[in-house]
Amino acid sequence: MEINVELLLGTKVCDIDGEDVGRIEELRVERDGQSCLVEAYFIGASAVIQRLSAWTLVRPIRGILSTRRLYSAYQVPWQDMDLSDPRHPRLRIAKRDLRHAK
Amino acid sequence: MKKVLAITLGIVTSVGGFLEIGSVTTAVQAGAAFGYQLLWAILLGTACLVFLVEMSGRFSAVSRHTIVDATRERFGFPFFAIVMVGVVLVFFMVLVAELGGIGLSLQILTGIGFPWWAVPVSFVVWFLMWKGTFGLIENGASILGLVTISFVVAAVKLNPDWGAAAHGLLPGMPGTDKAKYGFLAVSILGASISPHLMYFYSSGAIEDEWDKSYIPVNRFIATLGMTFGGVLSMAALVAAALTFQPNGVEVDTFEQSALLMTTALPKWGFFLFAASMLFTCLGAALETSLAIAYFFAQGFGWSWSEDLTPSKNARFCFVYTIIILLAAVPLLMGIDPIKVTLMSMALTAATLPLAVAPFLFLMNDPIYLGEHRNGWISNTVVAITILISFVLALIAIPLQILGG
Amino acid sequence: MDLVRDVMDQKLLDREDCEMGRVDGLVMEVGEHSQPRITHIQIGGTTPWMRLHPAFARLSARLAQMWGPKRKEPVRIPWSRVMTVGRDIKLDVRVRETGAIDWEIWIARHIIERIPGGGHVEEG
Amino acid sequence: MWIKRLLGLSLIFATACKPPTPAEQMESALSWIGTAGMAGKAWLRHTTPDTYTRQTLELSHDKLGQLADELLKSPPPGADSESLNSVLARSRKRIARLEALITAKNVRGFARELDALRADQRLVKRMSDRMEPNE
Repeated sequence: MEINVELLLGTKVCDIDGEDVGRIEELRVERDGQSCLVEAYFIGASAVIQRLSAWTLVRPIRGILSTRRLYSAYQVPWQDMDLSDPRHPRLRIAKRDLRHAK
Repeated sequence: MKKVLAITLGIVTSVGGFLEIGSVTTAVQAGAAFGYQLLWAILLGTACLVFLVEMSGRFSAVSRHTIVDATRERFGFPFFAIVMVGVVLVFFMVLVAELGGIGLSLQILTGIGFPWWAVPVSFVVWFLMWKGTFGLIENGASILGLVTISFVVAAVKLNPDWGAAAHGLLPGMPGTDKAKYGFLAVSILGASISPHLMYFYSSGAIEDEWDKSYIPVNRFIATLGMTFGGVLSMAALVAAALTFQPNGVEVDTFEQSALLMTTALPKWGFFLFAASMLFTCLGAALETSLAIAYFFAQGFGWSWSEDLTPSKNARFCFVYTIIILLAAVPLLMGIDPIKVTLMSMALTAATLPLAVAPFLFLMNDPIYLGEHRNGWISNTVVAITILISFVLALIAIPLQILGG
Repeated sequence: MDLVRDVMDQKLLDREDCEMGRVDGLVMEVGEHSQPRITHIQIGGTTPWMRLHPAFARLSARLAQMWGPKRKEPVRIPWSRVMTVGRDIKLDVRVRETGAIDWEIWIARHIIERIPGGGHVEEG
Repeated sequence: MWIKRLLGLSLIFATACKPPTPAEQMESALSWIGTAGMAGKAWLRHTTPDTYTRQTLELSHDKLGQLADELLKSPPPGADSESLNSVLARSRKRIARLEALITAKNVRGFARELDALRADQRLVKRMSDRMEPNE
């Protein structure tokens, strides 16, 4: 099945229990010779910071952004993402089992 | 040698982008109505501009990308589209105002009304873009623009009270007419911090093939060029304060502004003013049309360069051709260029956050700039400029709605 | 490599460093159990407008039918043609063969060349 | 809180668009008489083209006419509206005559008329200053 990546960005993701996880903001890919494989999806607000390459800007004011929520991103390996309905992506696991991105 | 000549980019940016119908009109109005009291607004606008222009140049020299390129690349197409709508609309109005300024200068020189000049003037501007190279536009406009030094000569000859002028560099509140004072302050800032200038300068650095070795040159050019524009604009304000205030004249029209230097330089004052406005508005018209064409071409990834023959970058040339053609229409219908000018400045102020906010991100981007990222001083200045521009936007938008 | 930061919206250059436009969209192939992979880069047409709103995409499609080179689908470049991803993205193609600059050529032929001094686009 | 203050501030600026008060109209009238005076003075020094000077005088003449009409409808409080109207009408006539004198190239007549206009300007200025405290 073909999916347009640009339209996938910003769509909300639910976990296996239907709980809201966040929005897809970035895709980590690996170039392997001629092909380009998707390794992981990044979900959450600070994935946007990563995408804007704005860490140097945000790091000094890290203290102010004390709320963990604003400051966190989940890294979802490709195996854990179910994109069979691209408009409503679902995780194959529960939110509590997700790994925080560094 | 090439680096020495690079100064012309600074001067053309300054003459065409800073000193144009908008800043002269507001400076003269401010001087006539409030004496030296609004000098601080020009100083503040110039200071912000020096930093923003320096950043635009540094960004291009280091990353080999323009600010527009990077805005699209970092923020994606949807955000870019929003900026595009706002910015292109405002630039278009500025272009109408500049073409009108050329028309008005020719009107006071010949007595033939400005609507008659709309078509010939637009044609000349288009032709210069069509046939000319970037270097020609750059050098031509900066040399012709030097005529504006007459503003400084006029101001000095009128023996200003330097102490009072220095006092005007600090913001204060006037006793009466607070509303008009505020409106003029907003317009002066809108006229000074004009985004088309940063886009133009950033593209110019690519056209002139700057690299990292230009960083010190760029700093020098941005500071000198924009200060040059700021000083000229302050001189216009001072001359207006000393010429119009004693006669009780409030300047509302171009015909009145034309009397700016007739007292200080009796013999040539009138013609120097007309020539100054003619050349600076011509420079600004070229700069604004180029800025619009650059904006589209860079945002959509078309080939662009003012130096290639038109068929080599057809879409780029097509954009400025259409824009210049459209800009002649309101003038043909006789819409007062001064009204367009005042409106475009308030709108510039209103759209400023859109144009300046990306700077904060781009100038701190390690991928584009590496070790040449902004330091805390530059970041503070950008943050303050964004803050000022938000306040300006909040003030300017209701003003527009209520038809001020 | 981060797809959105490093690839999406970057400028595309062909073998001879001619501008081809920007990465307006990326096509991903997702299987039931296989690892998803990026198959194509999409340029122009309705692609960028779709990112704003489907209504803009419909509008741009309708306008493109009335005027211009009348190309129906956005240009697709297979990912295997990507040579380098860096400051810009370099592709192992010739721009004229891809259709990415159909508009550029159309405007050059129909408008710019007809104005004196516009020059000529060389064939090929 | 600061948003409220900002909105208040912008409202103050927005009131810049309200119809001008009679005092402001007086200032505008003075401004246009002053403009005609400056344009005339510059012409006397042979430094401005005839057409420009005529056009500027005509503009001042028209603007002054509009202002005089409005001041007649709503006269400024504390001013002698009859003498105000007569001095404004006289200034307008003088400006019109200046225009004609340019066409006739009558420099001496022009200088005399210009002096008279300046005297009228001082008169209007005095009237305007006198009504200031009532504002």
